[in-house]
Amino acid sequence: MSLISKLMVKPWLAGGTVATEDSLTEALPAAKIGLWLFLCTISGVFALFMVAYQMRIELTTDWVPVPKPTILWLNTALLVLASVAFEWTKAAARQKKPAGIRASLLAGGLLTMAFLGGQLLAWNELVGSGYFLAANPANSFFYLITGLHGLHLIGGLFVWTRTTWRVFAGYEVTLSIELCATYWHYLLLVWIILFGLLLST
Amino acid sequence: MAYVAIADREAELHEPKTFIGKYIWSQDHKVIAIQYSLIAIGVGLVALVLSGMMRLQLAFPNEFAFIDPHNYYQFVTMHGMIMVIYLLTALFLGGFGNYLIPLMCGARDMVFPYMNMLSVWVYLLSVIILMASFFVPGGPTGAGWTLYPPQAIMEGTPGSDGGIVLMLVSLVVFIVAFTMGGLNYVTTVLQARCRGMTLMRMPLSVWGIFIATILGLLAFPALLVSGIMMAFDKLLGTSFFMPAMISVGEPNAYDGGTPVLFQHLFWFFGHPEVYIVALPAFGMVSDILSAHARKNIFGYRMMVWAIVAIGALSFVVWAHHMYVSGMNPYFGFFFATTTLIIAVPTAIKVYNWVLTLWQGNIRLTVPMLFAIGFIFTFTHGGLTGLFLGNVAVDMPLSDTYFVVGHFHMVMGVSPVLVLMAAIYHWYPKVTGRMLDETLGKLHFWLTFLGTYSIYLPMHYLGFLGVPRRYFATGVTEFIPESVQSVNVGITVAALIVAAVQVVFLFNLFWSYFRGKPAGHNPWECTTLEWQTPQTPPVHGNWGKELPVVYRWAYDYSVPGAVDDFIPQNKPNDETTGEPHETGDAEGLHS
Amino acid sequence: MLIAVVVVLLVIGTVIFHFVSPWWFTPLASNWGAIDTTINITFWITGVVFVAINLFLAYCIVKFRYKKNRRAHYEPENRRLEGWLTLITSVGVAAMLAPGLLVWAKFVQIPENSAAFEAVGRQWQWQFRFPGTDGVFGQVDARLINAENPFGMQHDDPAGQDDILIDSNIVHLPIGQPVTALLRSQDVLHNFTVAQFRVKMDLVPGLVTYMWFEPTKLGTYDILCEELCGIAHHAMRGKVVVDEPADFENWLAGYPTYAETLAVAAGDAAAGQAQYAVCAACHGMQGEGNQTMNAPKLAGLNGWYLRKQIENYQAGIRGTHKDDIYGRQMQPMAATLVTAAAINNVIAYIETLPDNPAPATISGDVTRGQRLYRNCGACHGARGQGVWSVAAPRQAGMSDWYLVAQLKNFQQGIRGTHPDDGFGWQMGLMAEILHDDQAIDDVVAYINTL
Amino acid sequence: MSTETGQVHPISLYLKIWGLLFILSACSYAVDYFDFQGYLRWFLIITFMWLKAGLIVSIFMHMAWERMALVYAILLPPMFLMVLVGMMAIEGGYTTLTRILFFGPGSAPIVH
Ligand code: HEA
Ligand code: HEA
Ligand code: HEC
Ligand code: CUA
Ligand SMILES: [Cu+2]
Repeated sequence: MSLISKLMVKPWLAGGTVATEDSLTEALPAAKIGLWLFLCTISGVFALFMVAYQMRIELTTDWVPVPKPTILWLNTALLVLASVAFEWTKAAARQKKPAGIRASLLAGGLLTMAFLGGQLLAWNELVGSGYFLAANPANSFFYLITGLHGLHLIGGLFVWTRTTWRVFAGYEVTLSIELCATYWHYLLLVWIILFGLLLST
Repeated sequence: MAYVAIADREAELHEPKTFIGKYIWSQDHKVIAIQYSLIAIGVGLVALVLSGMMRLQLAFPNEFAFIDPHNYYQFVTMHGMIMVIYLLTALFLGGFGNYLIPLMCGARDMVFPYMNMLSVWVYLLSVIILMASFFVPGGPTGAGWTLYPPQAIMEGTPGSDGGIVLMLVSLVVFIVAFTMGGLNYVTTVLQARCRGMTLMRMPLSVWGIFIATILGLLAFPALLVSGIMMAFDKLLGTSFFMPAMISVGEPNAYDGGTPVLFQHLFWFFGHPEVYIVALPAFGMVSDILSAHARKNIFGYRMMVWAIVAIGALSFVVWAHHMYVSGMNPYFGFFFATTTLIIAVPTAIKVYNWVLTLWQGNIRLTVPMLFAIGFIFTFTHGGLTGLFLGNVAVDMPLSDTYFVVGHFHMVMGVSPVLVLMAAIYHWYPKVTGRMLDETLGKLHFWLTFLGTYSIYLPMHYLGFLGVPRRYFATGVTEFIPESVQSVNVGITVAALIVAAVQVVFLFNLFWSYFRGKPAGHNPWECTTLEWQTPQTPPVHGNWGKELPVVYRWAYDYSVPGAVDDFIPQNKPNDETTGEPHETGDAEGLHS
Repeated sequence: MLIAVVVVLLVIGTVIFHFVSPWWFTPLASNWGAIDTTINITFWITGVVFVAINLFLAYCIVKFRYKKNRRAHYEPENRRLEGWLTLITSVGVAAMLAPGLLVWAKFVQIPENSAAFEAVGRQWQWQFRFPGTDGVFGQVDARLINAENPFGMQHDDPAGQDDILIDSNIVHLPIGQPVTALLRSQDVLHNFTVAQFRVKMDLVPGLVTYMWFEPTKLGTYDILCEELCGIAHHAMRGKVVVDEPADFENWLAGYPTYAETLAVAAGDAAAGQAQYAVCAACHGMQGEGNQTMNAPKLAGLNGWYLRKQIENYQAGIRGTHKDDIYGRQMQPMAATLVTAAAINNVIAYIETLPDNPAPATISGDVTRGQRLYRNCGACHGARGQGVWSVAAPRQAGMSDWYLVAQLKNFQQGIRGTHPDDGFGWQMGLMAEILHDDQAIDDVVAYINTL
Repeated sequence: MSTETGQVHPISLYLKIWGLLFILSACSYAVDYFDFQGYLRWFLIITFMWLKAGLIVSIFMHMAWERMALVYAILLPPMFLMVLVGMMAIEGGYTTLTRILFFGPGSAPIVH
């Protein structure tokens, strides 16, 4: 039943029966719905930054594009690998292979930290060559957007820490792992879009 | 039915043992609702006092030594911001959303109780940060609740140092709190409804809160983004919104940005925000009208569609706040059109409220009085909105007291009347006691008549051209002396209305101990929250078994039924095919 | 029951109030009658809806009030009725929207024959610029703005040389000529509103906005700023005088072009010394002021402020009020400086005088004064140093008894109320926040500590 | 109407999608390479961006296997955002125009 036809139901007609309808989100556990909603919300945040970016670039006299440190490519690769690692963890969890879970989960987290470290290096490199935050709107946006993306990953790492701890303590964590994987894929996607945007301007 | 299983996860219900677990770090949605409400009402009273101070200055300019332009603008700003965000948004969604969603959907609790608990404490934190700004050097920000840069972060505006920063921080924290709560409300509605509670059987209150929360989740990011960028401009010297300009005669380092971008982002949030406070009110008032008129809500499906349509449309009307802001003037055509279109679904709601009363059997209880008051004030305020929405008409009226009159009529009193109606209506469920009726009527009459006499004249000041956000009008050649007497009248009314809120608070307090015991369903309502086995409902809401829903929320005065209402969880009699005889929902009150 | 009666009474009351209330649009003075017409259409449509809905509401409340034995009618929905209502509403909405959009279409299109002038706003003053004989405005740059170049003109733009600069809150416009107001802000958002013209628009830094109108009635109208722009938002006022074209030309001719402002020779302090001899009699050889003569300290006062005050005295804007005893003494003295060059010379000389803080003679509650000074500092500077862009003079280290006297003058309308005074009324509005003499003493005592 | 959980998708599907993504990215760069200007440029860049995002969301994040409602929820808000994006592009152009007109060519954008 599509949403539209659901909204067309005349609810007063079925009085006395336990009318059923399949849930809009039947197959998913609540936590997944919650995560999806959250992703919608932060997509709003990132998208609005991009709106601002695009408008600001349109009207500026002083836009000096930031050089994109090569390390960013390496970072991108790291984040892709992290994402793959989480996918791997998911598979391991589905096949109930604890060793696989542990290894890949750790790998995912460490790769993410490496990514964050790499981003810091990129910042460092830019600051070193005189591209300060407030010197130019291009710089401002670069730091702002990468910083925000990094913050979201750090938030993810908190959850990752908890999950890892629970894995090693032997709890059942399949759901958490799936959530992490989704979140990481999402942030990878955001990063690719952001990076593309930064590169193309 | 996947969701039933989720709704029934008793094992996961966190049973509190200690006092602290029960009332402070509680994960029970009802306790959290009450915590939200108390904080919101508390901070709302601050805003109320601030409005009193503003009115004193406007009526008796320069009589009170403690009001000067510096703190007048701070009062205006804090009054507006607190009322809109920290009172109404928090009370409708955090307070009533929390209380009603699980009970009306037949769930044991929100789906993420722990996050729900965090939400209220983070909200408290945001309120504390906001209040702290009263105590930093320079005081809170005085930039207007719209916080337009460059002004908000430049010298010459009160609180342009500490005040604005704390305001932005507080807003960010509020958004975090709201997001934690909001994810809960939406997911609970999607996932935790009890058996038989299809989407179209949900009471309109739930619909209103549900859609409003979705609006919030999508709109608050715009505030977050603009807030973060403004904080960067202020603290780190970036130029997102700041063009080249001077500041108190000296050049500064900004260059290239544009304040119009902030306004677009702000109103992309700001307009949905006004519907965030309006939609729950629309929903709750529908339920109250229907229950007390003993009649089904008229045109239920249209009401649902209208809520959804208003919610969706509210994202494409934002720039009607910017007709005279210097944006590309051709936008005016687009936004005037969308803005007036939004009047159509809203009009349908108004018609259906009145048509619900038509051929009803109206009990003029206190909640009903407030609900009727709402219809009156909302119609008035909505219609003045049509003046402002029509771009050419907005030009002479924008930034005058006409706008102040408009938004107080739709926002400063209509949803507030619904809140009060809702408190009178649901208080018996929350506490098990009725609120005192005589005091309630006193409260209603003074609030209703008082606010109307505050806001009606404001429109006429606006026609005259009296600007808003003016500390004093001084001498102008077109504003006659008589305006001063209007202002005095408004202020007197405002002070009376403010005073009568004390009666209300007294009533809330006194009835908690001395009120008439309410029984489990004093208004004889059909919706699930009135069918709980205990009143007030205990942790977990439903005793051993979750309710099962057999009908929509509005089976009032069904032809052939014995009682004039049939609770949602009441099955038809197996033999006759008719609803059971008694009004009591069996099986639940053993 | 009562509520039904009250609703009816409120409807009747509102309608009566609408028709008898004296608070209504000020008479129109521009070509925008169409806006008023649209408003009237909107009024009729919404008025009918308002009355109809609420009377029906009241009727329902009475007719269907609770009776024990009655059952409400069970009717979940009525598609036909709802359909009709939707249709009627849409028609009503369209009937308001269509004329509104037509008016707006007229507004966004500037007519061919319109003349342009520029209104420049900055915290809390107005300035105006006319394009001069070539009809083209010179380009401007916010980064060039300072006390010598208050408009931020680009020096090398030929189009700007003949621009006429009006550094005053008062502007004149010719009647019957469509004009486009180009609006520019030098700092924060402001708004240009003349209630009688009906149109308004914000001034946005980093952007030039516009609106157009045709003044149709002679007279003087208030310009109000209707976009919150800081602490003195309500004191940011100007005047527009609608003149016969000839009078307008006369008025405009009285103002210098940009090239002329550049050409004025810098003051010669040596020449000024001779002229200062007259002043020294009262203000002291070192410009240190003399309380017994009621002559304030001049040394250290901002040059642009000195010039403006001398010009005000000369033009009879200051020192002509019948209660302004000392100002009336100053007025003939100012008249001795016959030429602009003479004024410049004197100012140049005064600027060379040693600036020693005047002795403090006023005492008061400094903490209270500090709280009050939050308001003053926005214009006069946090250290009371004076800020050219707000035209607010220096206070720190100046004769404190004189500040007190002037504040009282402002409060009593002795100063700042002359109709041609483009700046004084602002201070008049501000002086009102000092509630009593004690408050004046307090704030001046605080100024003494700066 | 229930969907089985934990379904397994053929690797080949993923590979195909990767391929598509590469092609789309190439298109994005082509926009730069051919130096399209103005609204066309933004239109193309954003279209490719959304196509990419759509693919990733639907395949890698399993959206294509989710329920209708979620699809609505994920598609509607971007539409509003697109309105905002479009309006902001126009607004940016308008602002630049007045800047060039009144503040001189020095204010013209020097990039793109
Ligand atoms: C709850 C809050 C709320 C609600 C519901 C509304 C509802 C509406 N508002 Fe309001 N508005 C505000 C809160 C709200 N507003 C606030 C806070 C501000 C000021 C912010 C600030 O600047 O500080 C504001 C400002 C504001 C402006 C900007 C004015 C300016 O600054 O110049 C405009 C302009 O278009 C506007 C329009 C409307 C319209 C068209 C509606 C419509 O939705 C109204 C629809 C309702 C009806 C129309 C009534 C019912 C209909 C009928 C009974 C039938 C009608 C029949 C016919 C027309 C035939 N509002
Ligand atoms: C919900 C929103 C809300 C509410 C309830 C109010 C209530 C009041 N407002 Fe407010 N007001 C705003 C929102 C609101 N306002 C906003 C957004 C602005 C714009 C700010 C800006 O320009 O930046 C504004 C600005 C504003 C101005 C314009 C100032 C200026 O431009 O210079 C004035 C002037 O008279 C004013 C007066 C009042 C008065 C007298 C009351 C009341 O006192 C009216 C009477 C009281 C009630 C109707 C009872 C309400 C009770 C509570 C709020 C407390 C507790 C609740 C419970 C117990 C349930 N307000
Ligand atoms: C909105 C800006 C503004 C604010 C705020 C303001 N002033 Fe002024 N003040 C002015 C201007 C402009 C003048 C010059 C008036 C004139 O040109 O006649 C002035 C003049 C004065 C003078 C006369 C000085 C002289 O040498 O003639 C005194 C004294 C004064 N202000 C004190 C104060 C005090 C005290 C406060 C705070 C309560 C205050 N001002 C706030 C703008 C302001
Ligand atoms: Cu300038 Cu308000
Ligand atoms: Cu709006």
